[in-house]
Amino acid sequence: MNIPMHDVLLVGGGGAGLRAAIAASETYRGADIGVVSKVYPMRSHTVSAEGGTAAVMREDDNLDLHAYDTIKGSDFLCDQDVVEAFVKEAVDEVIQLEHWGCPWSRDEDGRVSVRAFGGMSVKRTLYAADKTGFHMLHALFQTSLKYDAITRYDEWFVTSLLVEDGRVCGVTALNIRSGNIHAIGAKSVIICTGGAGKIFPFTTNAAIKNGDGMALAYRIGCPLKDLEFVQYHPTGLPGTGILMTEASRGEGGHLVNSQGERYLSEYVPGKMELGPRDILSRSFIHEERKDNVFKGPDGSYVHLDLRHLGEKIIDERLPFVRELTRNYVGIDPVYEPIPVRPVVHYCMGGVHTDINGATPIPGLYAAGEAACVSLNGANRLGSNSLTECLVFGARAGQVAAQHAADTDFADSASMARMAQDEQKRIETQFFGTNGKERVANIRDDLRKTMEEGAGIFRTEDALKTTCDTIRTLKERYKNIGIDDHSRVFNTDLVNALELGYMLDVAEGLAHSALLRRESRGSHARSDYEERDDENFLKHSLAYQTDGDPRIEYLPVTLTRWEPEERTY
Amino acid sequence: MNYKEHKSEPFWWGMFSQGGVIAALLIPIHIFLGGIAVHLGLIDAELMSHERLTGLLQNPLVKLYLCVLLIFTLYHAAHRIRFTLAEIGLHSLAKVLPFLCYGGALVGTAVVLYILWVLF
Amino acid sequence: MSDHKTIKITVLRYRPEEEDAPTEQTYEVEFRDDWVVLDALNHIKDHIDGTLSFRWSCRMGVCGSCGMMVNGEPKLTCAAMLRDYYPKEVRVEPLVNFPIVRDLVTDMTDFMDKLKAVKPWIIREEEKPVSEGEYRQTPDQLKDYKQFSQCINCMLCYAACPVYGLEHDFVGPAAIALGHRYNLDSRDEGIQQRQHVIASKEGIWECTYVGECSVVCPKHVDPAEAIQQTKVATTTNRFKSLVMPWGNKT
Amino acid sequence: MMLDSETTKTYTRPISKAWWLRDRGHFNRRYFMFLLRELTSVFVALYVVLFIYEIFLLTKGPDAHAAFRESLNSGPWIAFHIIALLFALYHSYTWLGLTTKMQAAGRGLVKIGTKTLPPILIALGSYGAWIVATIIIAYLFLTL
Repeated sequence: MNIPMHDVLLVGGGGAGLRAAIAASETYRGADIGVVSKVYPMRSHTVSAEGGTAAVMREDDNLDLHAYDTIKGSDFLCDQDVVEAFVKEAVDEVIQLEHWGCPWSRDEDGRVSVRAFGGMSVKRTLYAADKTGFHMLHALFQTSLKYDAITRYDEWFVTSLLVEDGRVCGVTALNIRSGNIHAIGAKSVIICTGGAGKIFPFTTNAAIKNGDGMALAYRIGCPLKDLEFVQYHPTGLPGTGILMTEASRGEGGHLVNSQGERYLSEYVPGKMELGPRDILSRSFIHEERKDNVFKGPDGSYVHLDLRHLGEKIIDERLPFVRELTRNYVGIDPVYEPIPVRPVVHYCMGGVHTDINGATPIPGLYAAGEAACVSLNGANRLGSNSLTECLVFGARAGQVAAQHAADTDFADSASMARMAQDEQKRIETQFFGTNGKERVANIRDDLRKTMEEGAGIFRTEDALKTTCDTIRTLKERYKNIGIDDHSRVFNTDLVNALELGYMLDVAEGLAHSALLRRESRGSHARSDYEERDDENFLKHSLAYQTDGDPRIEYLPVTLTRWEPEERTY
Repeated sequence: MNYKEHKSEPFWWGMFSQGGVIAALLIPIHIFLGGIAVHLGLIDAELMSHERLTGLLQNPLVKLYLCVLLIFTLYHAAHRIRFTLAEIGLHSLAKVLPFLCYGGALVGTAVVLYILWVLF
Repeated sequence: MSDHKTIKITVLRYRPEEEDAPTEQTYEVEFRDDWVVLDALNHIKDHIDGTLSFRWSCRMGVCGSCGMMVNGEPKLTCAAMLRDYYPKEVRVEPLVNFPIVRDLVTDMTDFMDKLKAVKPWIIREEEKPVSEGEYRQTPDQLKDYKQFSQCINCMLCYAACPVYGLEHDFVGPAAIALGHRYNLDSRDEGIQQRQHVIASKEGIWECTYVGECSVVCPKHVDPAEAIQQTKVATTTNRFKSLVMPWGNKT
Repeated sequence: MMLDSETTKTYTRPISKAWWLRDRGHFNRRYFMFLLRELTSVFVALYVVLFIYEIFLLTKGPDAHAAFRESLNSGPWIAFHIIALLFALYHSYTWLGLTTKMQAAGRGLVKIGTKTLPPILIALGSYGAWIVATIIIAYLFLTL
């Protein structure tokens, strides 16, 4: 059997994956890059990012200021060396993207424009109207087409990482179209599969974000770091979770409760609507408890009011917000306030990597939301994530390519055997049995328990219940039955495999949250309301075991900024 | 797929497009005057008599006008008919149609020039 | 809100391992007032029939995955409200003009090849080093191409285009619009390198300006306009170079 | 990249020859109007050929031309001219509409400095030109 081999193999073709692929192919001549993606790359979730990309571009700004905002935003749980590297390289990365054709919005003098964003002390968010992620992804994807060294496997779904002698040597992947499982050999594998927002019921995340890559790494013994930190975006549409970009607040929109008050004056008087996302999301819950919210079929909500901005500003800077509200809730923000509520938006945690995107497993790298480089700590600042994809995508791509240059391919015969074993495993597990459990039911139950135990506010009891429920869901998963037993484009099978990934990530997340007995950033424990630097100024690392995950801790890297109280 | 810039299409399309403008601006009034108004008695039949028309055609500006009107609209029609025929089912003849249609327009051009500048 | 309404959804099915041609299947779906066609398909997949295959992802009209024919019109199913069809039944089919892989999933490799052919990336004679900063581009220069950069590659325009239906070699609306987007970008110098594809027989000259691509485009890209603009520009240049062969060849 | 062995059987629904009337079960009015628009060219061509033929007859002397004129003065020919006129008007309407739309587009041909003219002015311009041309031709024909 002929096995395709690549120096560097990307799992995931979104913002981080494509940036890494380009970086890898530019690292040395002759590098052969593969990109495996379960969807066509331009469908990746980067496409949905709206607000912008942070980088220090103006005279009133400097690197230390960006670093400080990021560190404070993270509630001091980020690694400060990572942040320093990040803010420095961010500038070149956004300019590089400009050179690759990204249609950044511009000032009259032709320079790229910057806008205000939550938690940022000056205007430093570059944007392309309110479709920043869309334009970035398409610019990256279209640019990647010119690199002949990049081979794409569109709509191939990775089912496992291949390990030999303790190092990652490739993947097995299901070609969704044909239904065949193949081994793809690689000297370095970079995971760029994005987050896992879909383990929660209400999320801005696309259907494809099920924590695939996190689980792949977890399963071969790689720890997942800081998983308990899940960011709620304060302004999602109730029900669908469609994101109303933070830029709508950056451009001057107001959050108003059912009493007609701008209630944030009570919680973040200094920043109001431009406070960080975790605080704004918690403010909503406080208002909900005071019964100061509106009630609708999809739960309670408050109003995002843009009316005072006027039609011209809305059309110029927030056209997508208007398009989305008109098409999906039949509301025109020029004339009516938009109903919004906090919805799951981003996983700060992910595959544990160092500052270069390297994991503890040789040959395995990660970047983007799937990774936890420890840039975002306990809470990510809006508009840092797209930049993170660029900076750490590029870093991971370069380092992975260098690693590949010094490494040999593993034996292809043994890889072929592993692929055959994988095909057998999947056929037995999903086609061989007459399981009674439906994918959708387990998935719904998982989401429900995640919301109940690991939502905006968490407690010991609720988290314990969630951990127990996940354990029973994993048992039920063993008895899963799928309707579709055909091979060609079997999305039922893909969904079942994804559910397996979701359960693994959820398990790591809930246990990490259970053991973090403090409140920090997005992780708010009602039973431990204070931040506890003495015991918890450290990263959690979740390792998969046969039973419950093992949680270890790793110190936070501090350079120049001492932890202080986080107020806005 | 090996793509090649097509060198003659811009010429045909340019003629089509100029002809389209001319036809849009001028053809309706001509049809109305010569084909309808005169028969419905809205204008004097003498206006279309042999004597008057040949008289008009003595004027080189009129000849020039008719050249432009007739020749460009021929290319306009030829181009559209070529594509329409392909679109309504003669797709298999797509290679032959340009020769037939533009050939017709070329013949028409020669005829118009011959009548207007040789016979008159 | 509480009264439950049921809508009939007829879906075109194609299972290549079992059958040689597509068949139809009708499902009855109880739906909520704010559901879109895609929600109904997901409901079918999750609770009625897991064998139904289709693509989707963002559910907010920007990833471009869920384009299908809804009652004969190419639509993003995430933006097609069920209540707009109710009480009539809804027919969902895969996008026409493309080979069907399975059920509502079509083969889009043809487009991927064409997209690459138009070189949709910035081409410069000399690359500016990143250290020298950004290219200056005024808001007016941005406006010149912005509209054509909004394409989400959803393929609705190809499904709407009878010319593509008849002649699969046609480069097609989205790919030409994207090539045009770069040609109009003040940072780009690659117009000559795209011309042999865009101004080929299979490129702009195949188009007869049916205009349906622009009608169905969910992002108002207006590919028909891109093609017309290119025809005019190419023709003008051709005539110029015929009249003034010594002239500046741009 | 696609491994050759990985391509699967597909099904392509053929496009109907009468797609502009009804394709794959659906009627699309805009396709039908498009075909009518394209059909205008047939009537333009027929009219132009007739026009050329008349000029040719003028060279054959008054009798030949008078006989031709007489035959045009009949129900079927008048009907033909009325239909041709309707198609020609539809051509004018669609053609000028499309050129208007094109000039009004983002990078229109009508630009003053960096500003594009408002579409309504461009529309007035093209339809105005049509009316002016029509009046001039009618005036010249009636008075020369």
